Amino acid sequence: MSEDIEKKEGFGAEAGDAADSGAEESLFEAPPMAEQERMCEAILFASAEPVTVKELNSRMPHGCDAAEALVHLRKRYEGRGVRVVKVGDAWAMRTAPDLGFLMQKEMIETRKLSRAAIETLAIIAYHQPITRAEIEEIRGVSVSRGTVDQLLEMEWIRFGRRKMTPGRPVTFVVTQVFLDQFGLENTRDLPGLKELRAAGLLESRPPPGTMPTLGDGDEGEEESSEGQSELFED
Amino acid sequence: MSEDIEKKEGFGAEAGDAADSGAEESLFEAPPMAEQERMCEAILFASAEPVTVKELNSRMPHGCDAAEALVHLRKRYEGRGVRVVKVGDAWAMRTAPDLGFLMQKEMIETRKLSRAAIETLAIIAYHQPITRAEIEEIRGVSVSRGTVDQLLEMEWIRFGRRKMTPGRPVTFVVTQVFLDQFGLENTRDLPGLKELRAAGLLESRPPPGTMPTLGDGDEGEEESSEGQSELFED
Amino acid sequence: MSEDDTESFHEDKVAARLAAEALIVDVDGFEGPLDLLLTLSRTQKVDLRKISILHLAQQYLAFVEKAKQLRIELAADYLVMAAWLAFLKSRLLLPPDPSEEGPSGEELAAHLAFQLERLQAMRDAAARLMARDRLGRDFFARGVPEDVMRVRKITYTATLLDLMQGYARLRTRDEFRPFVMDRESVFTMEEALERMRGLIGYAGDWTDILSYLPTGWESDPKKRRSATASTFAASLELAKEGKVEIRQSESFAPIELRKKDQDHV
Repeated sequence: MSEDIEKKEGFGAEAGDAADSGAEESLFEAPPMAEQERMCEAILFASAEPVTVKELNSRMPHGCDAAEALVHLRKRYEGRGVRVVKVGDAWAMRTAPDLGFLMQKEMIETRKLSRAAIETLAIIAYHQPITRAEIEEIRGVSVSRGTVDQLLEMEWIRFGRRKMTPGRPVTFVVTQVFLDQFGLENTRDLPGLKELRAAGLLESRPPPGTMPTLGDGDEGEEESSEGQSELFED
Repeated sequence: MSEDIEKKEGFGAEAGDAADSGAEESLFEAPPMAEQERMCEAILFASAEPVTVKELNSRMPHGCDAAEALVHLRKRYEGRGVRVVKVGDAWAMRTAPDLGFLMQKEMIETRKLSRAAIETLAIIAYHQPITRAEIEEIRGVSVSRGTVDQLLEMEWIRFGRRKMTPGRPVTFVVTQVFLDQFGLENTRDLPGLKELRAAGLLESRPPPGTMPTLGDGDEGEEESSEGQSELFED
Repeated sequence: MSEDDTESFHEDKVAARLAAEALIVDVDGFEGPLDLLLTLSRTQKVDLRKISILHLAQQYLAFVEKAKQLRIELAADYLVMAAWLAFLKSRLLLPPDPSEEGPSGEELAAHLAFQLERLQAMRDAAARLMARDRLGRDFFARGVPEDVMRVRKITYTATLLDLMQGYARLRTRDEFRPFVMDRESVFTMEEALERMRGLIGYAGDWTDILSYLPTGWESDPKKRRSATASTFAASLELAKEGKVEIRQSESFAPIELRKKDQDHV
């Protein structure tokens, strides 16, 4: 434990809080921008997962401006075989998609998603934050527990804030892993989002009067095939 | 379903089989060198292991010259945060060795200095230069090695001159880091006992009878066990 | 079952029926009634916005009817939807009854059309999403990520106040002396000497040395013993120095002392 202690105790402690206190800036000069760019390059290169600007800054010497270095770095890698991409509020290096054909060896056998899972994922991505009931309303069928679990497990979705409606239902939102998976900078870049919004297809429209509430059987599989035909008299 | 893949699968497959069939050379012109460089770059980046020139050639489209592309690529990365290196007879990309320090993530945890350390530090500040034996006399307990080491590592104290008494014991003095930390110009600025009393700091003395246990028990068992070992060590 | 009989109905219904039959074999393949409706609506071969909900309702009801004939058990969802569509159909066919409350048939139909369009839109969006370049398929992350060493750095803090309190605590706690002999009930000879030197000048005649015990030390036996011993030792010391005389009348009798008169030497 004791060997973890850095020499500049006080300094280290302050670095976090007082990231831009002028007093310290004068004490420790930040490395030149070219050097900062190299540092960002090394960190992003070494990491399989996207790294936030905040983390970059915390790992780089005091006074560095990762955000600016990233701008330079991104430009430097334009058109290269590897690119610097933004994923949510984090950054990563990824091979250029047009070279995917070279990578059969690295190809990851992706888990085949069920149609229900794919649809549910898309609905969450385009409507987030969205409750399970709202997903069911759109799909017209109850969402099986397994579908949501699978998406949660893959870390493509996560729980969002509870909705301020009766019962305070939990919502789902997509994650950074999702953005990374589909090469999206953020959810605003979802394909066709603008058109869908313009067409009014992303607004929640309450059903007029007596529509049957579809898929309100909220647990278990949709195919609860208890012969309930006697309920039906037409 | 919709994620059915590999637009360029056929192409990739061909590249493998027909790696050295002379007949096709005329049919497929090798990509420009810049493009070959990109390809090497992407493969080296994504590959889990170093890749030989032979394998590069077999993965790249027919007619490519990976060896030459590597020369260009290596040059391109000179001085960057990432380097192209030869590992045995294979090639790989690695972060620049001088940036190894970035591959650490520091988790800063702030802890209150232990009572033993505070007292020792206070004694040194008020009585410097002072030997360990003298500190022990004032504290009434032996000073554990860890406590002194910690203060030394924090650079709040350092060794002073040896005392001209039998055994020539080493002394401790406080440092500039200490003075900065506590906002003091020099140790003469430390308030004396009278001032401490005037400031009410001596009034906080607990009633006799609550004190006799070592370590006072007010800082968890760590401190008290430390106190024990201090007692029985020397 | 598609080679099943085709009783001649109205021409336009034949295709629908065929489609419905094809669907029925695959009823498990549907993601609920809305999905089925969406599939049925494709047989109309029009833009979803122009779809005839009335026609769609009829198609759906025919489907359910057929399923019943084939003794295929449909999940409750499908039957609820069938009931609702039958209701919708009647609303759409009958002239609106002004006395009736609630939304009109057209409003209900419009909402159903919206739902179908929205579901279709989400399916299309899902397809586009899945068609995107994907991590691990089209683009790749670093093959050998370097482990980021997690270094736990502990910084210790203390304030000047902590420091001074610590010091003050030390300088004022006499009782915190674990392995030093408890001096609280020890009256040293030095102390006794000092005390007696100050006092003997005032003592004229023989005085019991016990009267030289410091105040507060007479009652506690431990203190009394210590003070007596040190006072006695100090007395001997003073006698040796020639400053006092000591006498004792018999064994265990009080020891008395007086200042040595310089004249008597």
